[in-house]
Amino acid sequence: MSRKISYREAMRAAMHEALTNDPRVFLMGEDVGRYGGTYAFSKGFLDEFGPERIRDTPLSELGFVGAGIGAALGGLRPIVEVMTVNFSLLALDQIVNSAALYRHMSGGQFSVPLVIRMATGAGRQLAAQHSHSLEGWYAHIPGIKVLAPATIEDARGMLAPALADPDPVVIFEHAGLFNMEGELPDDWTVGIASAKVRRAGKDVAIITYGGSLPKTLAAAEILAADGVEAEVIDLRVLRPLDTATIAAAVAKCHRVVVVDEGWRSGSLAAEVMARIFENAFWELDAPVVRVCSEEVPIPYAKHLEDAALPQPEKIVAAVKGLFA
Amino acid sequence: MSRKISYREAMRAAMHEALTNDPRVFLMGEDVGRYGGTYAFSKGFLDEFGPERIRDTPLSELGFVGAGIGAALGGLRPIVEVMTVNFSLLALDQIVNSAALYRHMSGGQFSVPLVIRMATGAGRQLAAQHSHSLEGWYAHIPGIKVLAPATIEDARGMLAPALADPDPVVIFEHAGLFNMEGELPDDWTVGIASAKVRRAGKDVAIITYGGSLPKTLAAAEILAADGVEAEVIDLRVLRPLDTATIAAAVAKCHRVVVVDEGWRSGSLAAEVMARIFENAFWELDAPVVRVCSEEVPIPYAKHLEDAALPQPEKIVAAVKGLFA
Amino acid sequence: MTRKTPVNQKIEHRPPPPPAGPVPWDKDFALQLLLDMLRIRRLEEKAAELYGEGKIRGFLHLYIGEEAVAVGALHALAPEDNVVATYREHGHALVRGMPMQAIMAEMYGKQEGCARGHGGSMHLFDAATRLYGGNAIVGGGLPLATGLALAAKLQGETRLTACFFGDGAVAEGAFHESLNLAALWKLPVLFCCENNLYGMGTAIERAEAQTDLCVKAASYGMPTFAVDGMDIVDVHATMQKAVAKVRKSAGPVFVEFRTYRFRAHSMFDAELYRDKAEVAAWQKCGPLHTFTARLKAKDAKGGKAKLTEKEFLELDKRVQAEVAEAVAFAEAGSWEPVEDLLKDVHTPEGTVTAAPQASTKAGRAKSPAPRSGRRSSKPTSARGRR
Amino acid sequence: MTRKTPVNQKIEHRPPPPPAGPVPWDKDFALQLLLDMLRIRRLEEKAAELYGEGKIRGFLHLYIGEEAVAVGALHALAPEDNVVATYREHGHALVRGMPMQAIMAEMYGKQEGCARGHGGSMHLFDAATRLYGGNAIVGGGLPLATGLALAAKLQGETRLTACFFGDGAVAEGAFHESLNLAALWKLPVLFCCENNLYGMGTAIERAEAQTDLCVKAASYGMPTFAVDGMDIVDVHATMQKAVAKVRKSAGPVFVEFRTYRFRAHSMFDAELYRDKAEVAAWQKCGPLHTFTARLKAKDAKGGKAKLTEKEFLELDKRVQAEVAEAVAFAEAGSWEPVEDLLKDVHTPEGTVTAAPQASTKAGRAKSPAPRSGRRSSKPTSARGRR
Ligand SMILES: Cc1ncc(C[n+]2csc(CCOP(=O)(O)OP(=O)(O)O)c2C)c(N)n1
Ligand SMILES: Cc1ncc(C[n+]2csc(CCOP(=O)(O)OP(=O)(O)O)c2C)c(N)n1
Ligand SMILES: [Mg+2]
Ligand SMILES: [Mg+2]
Repeated sequence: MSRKISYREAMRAAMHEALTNDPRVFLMGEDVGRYGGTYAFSKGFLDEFGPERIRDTPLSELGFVGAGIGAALGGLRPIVEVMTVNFSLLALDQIVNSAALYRHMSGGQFSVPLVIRMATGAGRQLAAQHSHSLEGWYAHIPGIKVLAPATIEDARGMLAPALADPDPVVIFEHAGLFNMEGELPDDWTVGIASAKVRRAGKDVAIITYGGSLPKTLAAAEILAADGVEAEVIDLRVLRPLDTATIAAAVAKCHRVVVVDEGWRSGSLAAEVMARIFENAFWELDAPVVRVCSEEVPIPYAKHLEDAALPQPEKIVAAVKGLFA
Repeated sequence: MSRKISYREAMRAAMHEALTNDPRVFLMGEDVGRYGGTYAFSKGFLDEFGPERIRDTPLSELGFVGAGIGAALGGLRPIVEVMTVNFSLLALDQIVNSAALYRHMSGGQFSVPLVIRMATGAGRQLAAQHSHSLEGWYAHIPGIKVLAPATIEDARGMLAPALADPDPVVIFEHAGLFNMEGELPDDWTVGIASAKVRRAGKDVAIITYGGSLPKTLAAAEILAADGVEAEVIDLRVLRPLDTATIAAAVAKCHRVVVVDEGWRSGSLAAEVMARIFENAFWELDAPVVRVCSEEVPIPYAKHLEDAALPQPEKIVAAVKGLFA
Repeated sequence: MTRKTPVNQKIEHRPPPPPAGPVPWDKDFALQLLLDMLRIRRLEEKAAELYGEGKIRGFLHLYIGEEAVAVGALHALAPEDNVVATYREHGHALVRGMPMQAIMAEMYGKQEGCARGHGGSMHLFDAATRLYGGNAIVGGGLPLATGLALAAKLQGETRLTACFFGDGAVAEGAFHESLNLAALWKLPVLFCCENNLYGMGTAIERAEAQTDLCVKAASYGMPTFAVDGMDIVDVHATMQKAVAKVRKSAGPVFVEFRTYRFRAHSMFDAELYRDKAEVAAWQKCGPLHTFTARLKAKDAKGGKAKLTEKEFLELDKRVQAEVAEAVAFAEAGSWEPVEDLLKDVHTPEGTVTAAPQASTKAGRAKSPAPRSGRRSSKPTSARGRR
Repeated sequence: MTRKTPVNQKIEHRPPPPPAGPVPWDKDFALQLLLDMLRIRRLEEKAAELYGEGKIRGFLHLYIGEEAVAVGALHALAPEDNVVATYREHGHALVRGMPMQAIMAEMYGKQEGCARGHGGSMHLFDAATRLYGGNAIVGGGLPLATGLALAAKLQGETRLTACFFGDGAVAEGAFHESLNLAALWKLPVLFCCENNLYGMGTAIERAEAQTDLCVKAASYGMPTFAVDGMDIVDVHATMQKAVAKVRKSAGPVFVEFRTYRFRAHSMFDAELYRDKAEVAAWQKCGPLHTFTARLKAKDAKGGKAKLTEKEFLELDKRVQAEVAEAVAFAEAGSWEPVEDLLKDVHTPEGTVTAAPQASTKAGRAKSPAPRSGRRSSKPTSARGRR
């Protein structure tokens, strides 16, 4: 059995469940309450859980993210919503210099059981300051975990284990996915430890995550029509990376494309490539290639934005290049 | 002819020259004036150039970096000193969302001729909050250039072309280098376009930058004693990366080690490895390996800090591993 | 606006009495300001319509209801002054002198737009009128403005920098750091807070422990003014005083414009956080109809009104024509070639990057009239004049 | 401290008259506070010496001159309260109840240190006494403290959170955002500003447009107190009032402690920014010798003094012994095995991460006496008590 819901409904259900089951959980961020959530994820929550637990904040990203860290230290299980990754730059000091370091720096005395959620990504013509994909930055920082739910199941299921984790977890929700609909099986279970094969194939492994997953699956369909069977790997957990699943896909397919909406230089895709050097080099029949965003502030005009981002056609072309 | 000076003196001379030659140049940052500069880079400048041009700022990283951007837009050539990369996290919003994007986002109307300097790196037992190496983060951002002077010549010479650049340039000065002494030839010239071979070799290419350069050169000496001749590449310019020099070294040596003080996952080293996939894969006789920092907040205790960071012995071991 | 409101109590923002009374300006000037308010209103009404049609995309933040602020305030500036604005800046760009065509084309994403279609509605830039954006990071413009003022001061220029931002920005660290720097260093910045009582859906009482924003600004040791932002006469007079104070003291001044946004925050906002009745109450203060009514009234001595209904309709017709031409211009515009995608990431070598020189007063009309008569709708670049 | 000082004028910070007059406390309590000041002083003098020997490395920030603040203030807290401090926190850790051995071992980098040698001087943490660091990012502790107070409030706990920070932190955005949040949400935070007139080499007049920090804090709508931080009697009394106010109102309070740092900012500071004479003038207010003198004076009614020279020397001897034992403990300590390098990056599964429970008043001395008598210097873990 399964039922059709949207990514938005899945996230909403996950938060609703967490708020219902654990009195230590509360949601805090800009416009999570009276506005109903920037993306309507928390519509109705204020009435149900009250203003103490559905806490609208002033525009103070550094302050309220830091307050989330303090609240976690103080015994609560905050879900801090930073409206988008773009504004999280204002809070990076607290995330990196406090949340991530706290346990180690205190010699193991204090843990920070905090979940930070943020929308990420481009594709909606929001222009340069509202279109960053900085998951790769976060995935560089020891002491935090980084998740990227890209399916209905993960949107529904990743929050609970993130909240159960004793350390800070950052969840990136690609805004391009919110209206996506899909089947949620009744017996879903979701962990936050490993990558997943989203489509089995044998000719090429395409490794991706987040908002690029649907594009990659679309590319795989186009390729299939041409007789190329692509295995599609959804990284899901961006830190720590699941090297074993990556290596297994390389060993199976021998050709690899990495797809990542981050800007090419210094992208998370580069890290995946480094892992392949380290774990599966001898399995390769061709150099690994990547499809990333062009190195340009994401432009507003649709044709330019489209040109700046990974697209199914570019993925197809990259795969075909491997067989040329 | 040449003369022996320290890295600190070289930086100081470079700033002195810039302040002397161009009235639009001024230096702004925490304790650059009356304190004489956190690392004594600007000792005496206040008396010589006055408080308008040697401008002590309050502890307001976001504010004064943003003010530097505004001042650059307004016709000046600011050198903004952020005491260390660790505190630059507070200013990232202005650097990424304003400085880097401004020219493109304005359709080419406004340029930001700004230089931001900051100390970086670990190795002085300053513990987790004062030991970051985030050059790789900055190197991910389109619209800025990123420099890492690792020699006396570069410390002396990189500032002038950075100031002449019409766009934002970020200069990372590794604090472990400040007391390093070396010869400055009388006829030095320094560009900011390419990587440089710091030691010629043929058996292995070791690619590095910044504070890891002396460690890498030390490793090369140890290796030489064992009959392995390492070519040492100093990236110098971290954005845009000089792919051609990297590829040439791979083509020459066929074996590669990348050394980077950044944390391993998502390090700049990963980007170098990705470039090798893209530009020199078929030249490789072995997978590229990297020596990075361990994925831990840098600890205070010396033996732990040493263990967390790249060291000559680890570099030697990595090279030997390639021949095993 | 008391600070004691419990966090879950409903907040109602009662408007002041609608602006009334004679307008102490000569007819020309009064009509110029009316015209500018009308231009903003009609441009944005059209933009909302075009958004519905999918011609304009991304975020679109309307200024409708707040027109008296940008118009009254910007008319108190000199052409050589700098302006820094937010993502809600169509009005500022327009009043400052950017052709409506360049704005519309930018919202269409056409290369004839002021930023070649790179920025859209939130990122209107104009070197010619010293408009330094169009910033979509709340509070992001304040440090920039501080730096622009620093540059002016260090270069011995007399220009000031007017920085517009919302009430929501006051809670950001950037506000604090910038006001302190500007006051400490005595920089000629005019901090213009457009207090429309909400930051997105968050009422100011739920964002600020101290809702009297002048009290906050005064704590940095700078002079402050508060003014009814629905009353363009007061706005302009207060802004003139504030400008004079900055020019005289060469230090910063803070002005709070108390205003109200009639439309949703953006095109995605369901407005769950306020009642229709509250909006309706504020609409009674609407800057356009109250100002129009004041202009139409006979003056105190029973003399001639400054505006007749006929004149108003003519004015409106002119504006509607300007809007239509802007749309035509944008429609006829072209897409930047995809091959140029990376062109503006860095400044080409040889580009002169000095700050734009202030145009002389003689060279530019202080308050630009609509361009409709002067500019053909043929899509030659709207940036050609630079 | 006028705000009008031109930027290049020399600033001289004249001290207030040295603290004087009778001490209105019973002998036991007075000697307990004297003892704690002495413990900080002797610990830090030794630390400076050890720094010279290379036993302690990295950054070392001494609190010498400011002891009256931590001692007077922390003795007004309850054990269940939270404390957040800066990198200049040896005193706070000590007074709060962390064994001197754990501090010294931490500065040595030994695994018997409070943070297993991971943190050093700037990162003293102690779950048992609810000391949440030791934060080396200026202003970084304020949001944390705000969050700790939020957790207390939401869980119906009565504890308050005392957050210490310097004058330099006031210019940071984190200060602004935190004070606003705490005031807006009525959180039980006690903001304790240790104003020693300098942030590194930058005099407060060169950092703050408004040098009266209480005026700044008041602009968030919270009660404020300012007190002579060299006078431990005043510090304690004021802090008691402030604590009572937080407990009663359950909202934040701001206290400015006006104090002075006798030593360099850190061990790297050449102190070019202030005159020796200024330091000497302030040393006349030194909290240790002035308080000692007041205790030695006969009381108003000509009665017995609270302290004799002999008693003082005994006290000092006890403290010196405690310091010596701490050094011995640290010297005898061990290095964390390199194999454990990654151990504490994440919390091992199964670890209980709930907030530490407040120890009961009965269970802990309110003001811990030196541990010398109670604790052997054998380097069993100083963290063993947890
Ligand atoms: C730093 C940052 N945080 C959040 C946002 C999302 N956001 C855009 S506008 C806005 C409300 C701002 O309110 P205000 O400053 O009062 O301006 P107004 O929209 O009312 O004109 C928010 C929360 C943003 N753009 N930047
Ligand atoms: C965000 C940040 N910026 C800069 C520094 C470097 N720094 C360390 S202490 C200090 C001075 C802080 O002064 P203050 O807050 O007055 O505390 P004090 O040292 O006087 O106790 C500076 C600039 C830092 N640690 N963090
Ligand atoms: Mg607003
Ligand atoms: Mg200080």
